[in-house]
Amino acid sequence: MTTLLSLKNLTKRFGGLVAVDHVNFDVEAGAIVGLIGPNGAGKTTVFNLITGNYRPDEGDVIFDNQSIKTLPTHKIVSLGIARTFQTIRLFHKLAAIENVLAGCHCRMQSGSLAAMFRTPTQRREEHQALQTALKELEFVGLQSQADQLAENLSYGNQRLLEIARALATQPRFIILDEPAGGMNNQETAALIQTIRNIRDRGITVLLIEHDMSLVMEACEQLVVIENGAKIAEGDPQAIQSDPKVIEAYLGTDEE
Amino acid sequence: MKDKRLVIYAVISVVLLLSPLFLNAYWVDVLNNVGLYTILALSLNIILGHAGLFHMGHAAFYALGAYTTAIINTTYHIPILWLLPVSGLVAGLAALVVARPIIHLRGDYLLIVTIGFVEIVRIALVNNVFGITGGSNGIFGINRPILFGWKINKPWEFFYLIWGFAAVTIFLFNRLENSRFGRALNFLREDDVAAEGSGINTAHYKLIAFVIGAFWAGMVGNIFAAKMTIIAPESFNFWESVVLFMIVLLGGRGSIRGVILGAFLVLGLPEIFRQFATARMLIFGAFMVAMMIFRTEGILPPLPRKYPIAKMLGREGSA
Amino acid sequence: MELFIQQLTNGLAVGGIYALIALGYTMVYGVLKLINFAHGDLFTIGAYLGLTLLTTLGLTNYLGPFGVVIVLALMVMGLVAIVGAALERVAYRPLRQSHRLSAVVSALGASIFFQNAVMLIYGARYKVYPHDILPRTAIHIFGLDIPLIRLLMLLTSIVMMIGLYLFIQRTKIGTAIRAAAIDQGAAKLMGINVDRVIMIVFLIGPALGGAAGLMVGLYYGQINFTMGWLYGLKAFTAAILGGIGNIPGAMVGGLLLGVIEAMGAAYISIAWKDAIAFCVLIIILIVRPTGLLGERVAEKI
Amino acid sequence: MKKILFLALALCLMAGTAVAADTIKIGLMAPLTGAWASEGQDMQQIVELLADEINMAGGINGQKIEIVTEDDGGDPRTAALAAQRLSTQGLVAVIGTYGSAVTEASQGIYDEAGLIQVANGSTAIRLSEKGLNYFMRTCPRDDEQGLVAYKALKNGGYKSIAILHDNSSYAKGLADEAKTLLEKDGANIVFYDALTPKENDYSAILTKMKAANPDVVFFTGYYGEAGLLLRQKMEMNWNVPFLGGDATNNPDLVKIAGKEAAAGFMFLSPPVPQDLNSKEAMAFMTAYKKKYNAEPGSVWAVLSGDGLRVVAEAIKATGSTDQDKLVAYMKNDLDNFPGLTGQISFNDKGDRVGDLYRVYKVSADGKFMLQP
Repeated sequence: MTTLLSLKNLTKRFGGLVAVDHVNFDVEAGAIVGLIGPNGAGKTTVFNLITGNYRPDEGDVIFDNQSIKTLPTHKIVSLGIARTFQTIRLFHKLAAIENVLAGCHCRMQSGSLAAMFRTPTQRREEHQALQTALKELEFVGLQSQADQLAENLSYGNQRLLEIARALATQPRFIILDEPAGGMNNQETAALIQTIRNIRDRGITVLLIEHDMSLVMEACEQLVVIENGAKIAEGDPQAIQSDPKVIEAYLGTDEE
Repeated sequence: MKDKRLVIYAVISVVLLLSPLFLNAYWVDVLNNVGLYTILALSLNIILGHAGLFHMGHAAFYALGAYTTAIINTTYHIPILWLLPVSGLVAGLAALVVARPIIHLRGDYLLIVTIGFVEIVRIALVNNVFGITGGSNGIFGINRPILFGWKINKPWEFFYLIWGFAAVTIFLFNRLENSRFGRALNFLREDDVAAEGSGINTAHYKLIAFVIGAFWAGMVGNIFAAKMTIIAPESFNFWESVVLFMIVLLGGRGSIRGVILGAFLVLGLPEIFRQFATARMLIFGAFMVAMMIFRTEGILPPLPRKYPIAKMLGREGSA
Repeated sequence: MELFIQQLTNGLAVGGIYALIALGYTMVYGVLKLINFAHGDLFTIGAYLGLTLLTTLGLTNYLGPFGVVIVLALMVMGLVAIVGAALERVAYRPLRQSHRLSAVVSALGASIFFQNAVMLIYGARYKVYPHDILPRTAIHIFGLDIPLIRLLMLLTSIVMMIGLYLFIQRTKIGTAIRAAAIDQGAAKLMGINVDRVIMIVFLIGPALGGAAGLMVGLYYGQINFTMGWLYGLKAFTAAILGGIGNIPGAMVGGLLLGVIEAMGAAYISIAWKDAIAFCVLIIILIVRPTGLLGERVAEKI
Repeated sequence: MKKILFLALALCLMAGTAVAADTIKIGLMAPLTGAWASEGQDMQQIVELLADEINMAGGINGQKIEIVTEDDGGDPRTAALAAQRLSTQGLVAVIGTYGSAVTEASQGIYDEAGLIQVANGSTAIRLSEKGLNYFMRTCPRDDEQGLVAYKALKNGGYKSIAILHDNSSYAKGLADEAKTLLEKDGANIVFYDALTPKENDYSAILTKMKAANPDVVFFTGYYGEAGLLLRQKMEMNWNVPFLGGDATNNPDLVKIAGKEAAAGFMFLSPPVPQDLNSKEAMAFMTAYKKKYNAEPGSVWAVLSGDGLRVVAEAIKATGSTDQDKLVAYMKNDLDNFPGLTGQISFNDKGDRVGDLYRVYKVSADGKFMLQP
């Protein structure tokens, strides 16, 4: 197995607060890894550092043997890292299919001039993008709602739509930020299968989740952080019995 | 439903096309102004309507185009219509240079910077910058355009030039809207963090939106200069930018048909209200408020884009 | 040096008026995120109402100059506040749930309406305040002649601004305004009547604008129906310069804009002074994208 | 919505083409709205007053005249529309308008329509240098006034001169004319700059100007700004003489500045009716006061009245409404016609000829006194 993503001494400060404190961990290609920790531990900040939304103060992010810490977000996406957001950030006033087409964007070429003159290449590309988008919708089970406005979908389906949009960027690595947030048990169970299916397509998964049943069932490896620092790493069984993790959760989080 | 709409569009187009036959020169000229502002507002619509950038300085690009045409035409006597792309290019380049450092400003901060830009341009024109703008006198003696040997002179001749240009603009911009480019602008308007996170280079698209909008405004400036044969800084003041801003918002952000209707209303109503003499602008102001209250998202907001989803699902894999 | 100080006082006097109008922009913006383009016209209305009251009521027969000014100011502020509140009710409230640019068009329409209404009521000619209301003494400091009224004008602006600041910071209504500015939804849940807060904002902002209009009328004498557009634009610039939504920002922005204009005129070129002011504004915004005192909000992702 | 619009368009069209056959229609293009609305509304009042008088007296050769007024908004684009509108209504001539750039935008349209245009407040030199046959004006040109200004400043014996304009094409034109002549003569121009019109506080400009220490200030802009300059100058205790161009000729100047500050201000202007002892001028003043209970505003509005009067005179004398005959009459035969602003004759270019300018001085009680 090869290492796809590797965080080295990653550190981010907001004013006096150290949100992420010298975090190190590796993600193997083809794995499903969970990043867990109490609320406010800095999990989402780690994601934002990987995807270039924030710039690290120290340390480095290595993706596929290349440092990506200074790249803009859209470049990182085109290198093959896609993400979803903790607070759903869909394009609410646009149709589901268009949301997924946003993901196709970085795999397309044609610009404004090609659009105005509707070149054969442009038309072929549009057709292919639409096919990809429909396939991704089908993958998450939303094909029948392709022309609905994103804001009219149920909460769970909005989360799935975000996943479809991320998949449409044809990533090698996908970051899911609380994908089961707001889902019922049935939806969560289906989501676990979807996550496995994503991995089966050869896409490495890194996720944040509070729903422990999902984490334990889906993830093969867990990284635990508290107050910005990594406190444990290992397979789910080992983490469950780790005293430091138990203390962190019982001490600060009611869940 | 769709057919009915097409019929309405067709009827309106035909009526418009034939209107110079039954309208007098004055009303034809009103329609010429509506046409010019339709094109200008469509170009602003790319920036303001589709990309959602608060841009209240569009008259600056329009002015750059008009002055480019006027200066080159009066000094080197190059025919007007050859200068059409040149005017667009100058305005587009200006947009590239000006927009780059300010593109990251949010909402109202961008608004005031664009207002500042249009004012700086106007003041520079008034002060006869580089000695080529003629100061507040402006530039006069601009030639009339000649198209395939036909000298365009009378209002009805300009009517077909302007609305021909408008038709081309509508055609091209409609394609632009329904493309990867148009969608990208909408994505960054709705949520630029999510757009960037979906792999869209938002800064680049904002800039290109400015450049395309400015390019078109510059070309309209060219036609305006040829139509007026004299241009002066007062034709490009901040108020003109406000008028364009109102057209886009009143008609419906991001909606081509809305913007066209907006241009008809914002330019046409003050003419229709001429019978009220000095009260005409008062009534117009009240009308603006009323129309906005009754149609809060603009009179004709954009329709959702259509994708051949059903068709593709029907015979998937055959393409 | 003497010239510099003279120009500084010139700039501050103009800047004080910009600041007073800018407060109206910034307060409305703070709560509604709306650029009230009709605000400049409320300033005009204040100037014209002041003239009407002054010439019809004959206050000068009963009161000394400062008594006249104070009574007049209270009446004008009250009346313009009513106009402002009515404007909110008619033109802005129906648009509160829609896109915020929709309200901008409504504001522009209202601006056209007010400007032409003033023209139709008062005529298009310049109107002139009586000359003998205010004493025209000058005081001598540092070898300069500075008209007393100029200083008083600046002082009045600053007192009003500090008063407003204390009102916003120290009173219960002020707290409600601040709460509504941060999050209207949350403020509602906390039992704050947001409609009332907005109404109050639309009373205070226009009242200050009206007061500025009266000051301009009393001091400069000449008023015209288009003056609101120019002053409004300058004041809006000032509000942005200081960081819109921020009350001390409007004060700093206003005074600074006045000084930049005066200095630009004095040391570079009078004809280019507005362009110079806008250049300075753009440079400041490139360096500080949310204005001088505006908060830099890192967006939560 | 669009249907309603077209309906409205059509209705307006029908209203516009209903022609009353037996009247002589004369157009007036004036800024009824916008920044110059005060001038335009005054123009309308004066032209309507004079038209009523003509009609009361039985019209011209038995035919009544009818005034068709259009708003040009003081803006070139609106002016082009107003001109298009007027040129479709079977008019004989059009009076107006105010502002050279605005006039210029309408000139070509009238010329193509073969309509006579008699401008009243458009002094830019080039307007009559284009060889447009149907264009005339009752106002003098900038070069004429520039010459008068130069003479007045020279006769005053001023050595160092400050020139201030407002960047309008009129004021800048006058300032440039005067500056060129003065510099040729070796005068020292110590200050030359432009203020922004419609502001209220010019103290920064006055402070700067004072530091240049001129013997006299020549301000070529409009009365509104001139009044404020005088007022603020007095507040600064600066006693420099001020000379104004003809755009400062408006009684409101004294109102704005106050009598004390305005006293001693000198300006150049064609004579206003008050100062002409002609019976036409006096009758006009009486009639205006009677109808509108005020004195007419600027001389420009009065010049639009003269425009109507010369056109009426030409129709009467030629007995025709043929534009070519009328123009030929006005350019060649009309000689020293008694106008409201002095005697009127036109040259071949359509410019008013004659030594029109006078120097006025504001007296201590705020009256405009014609200087000998």
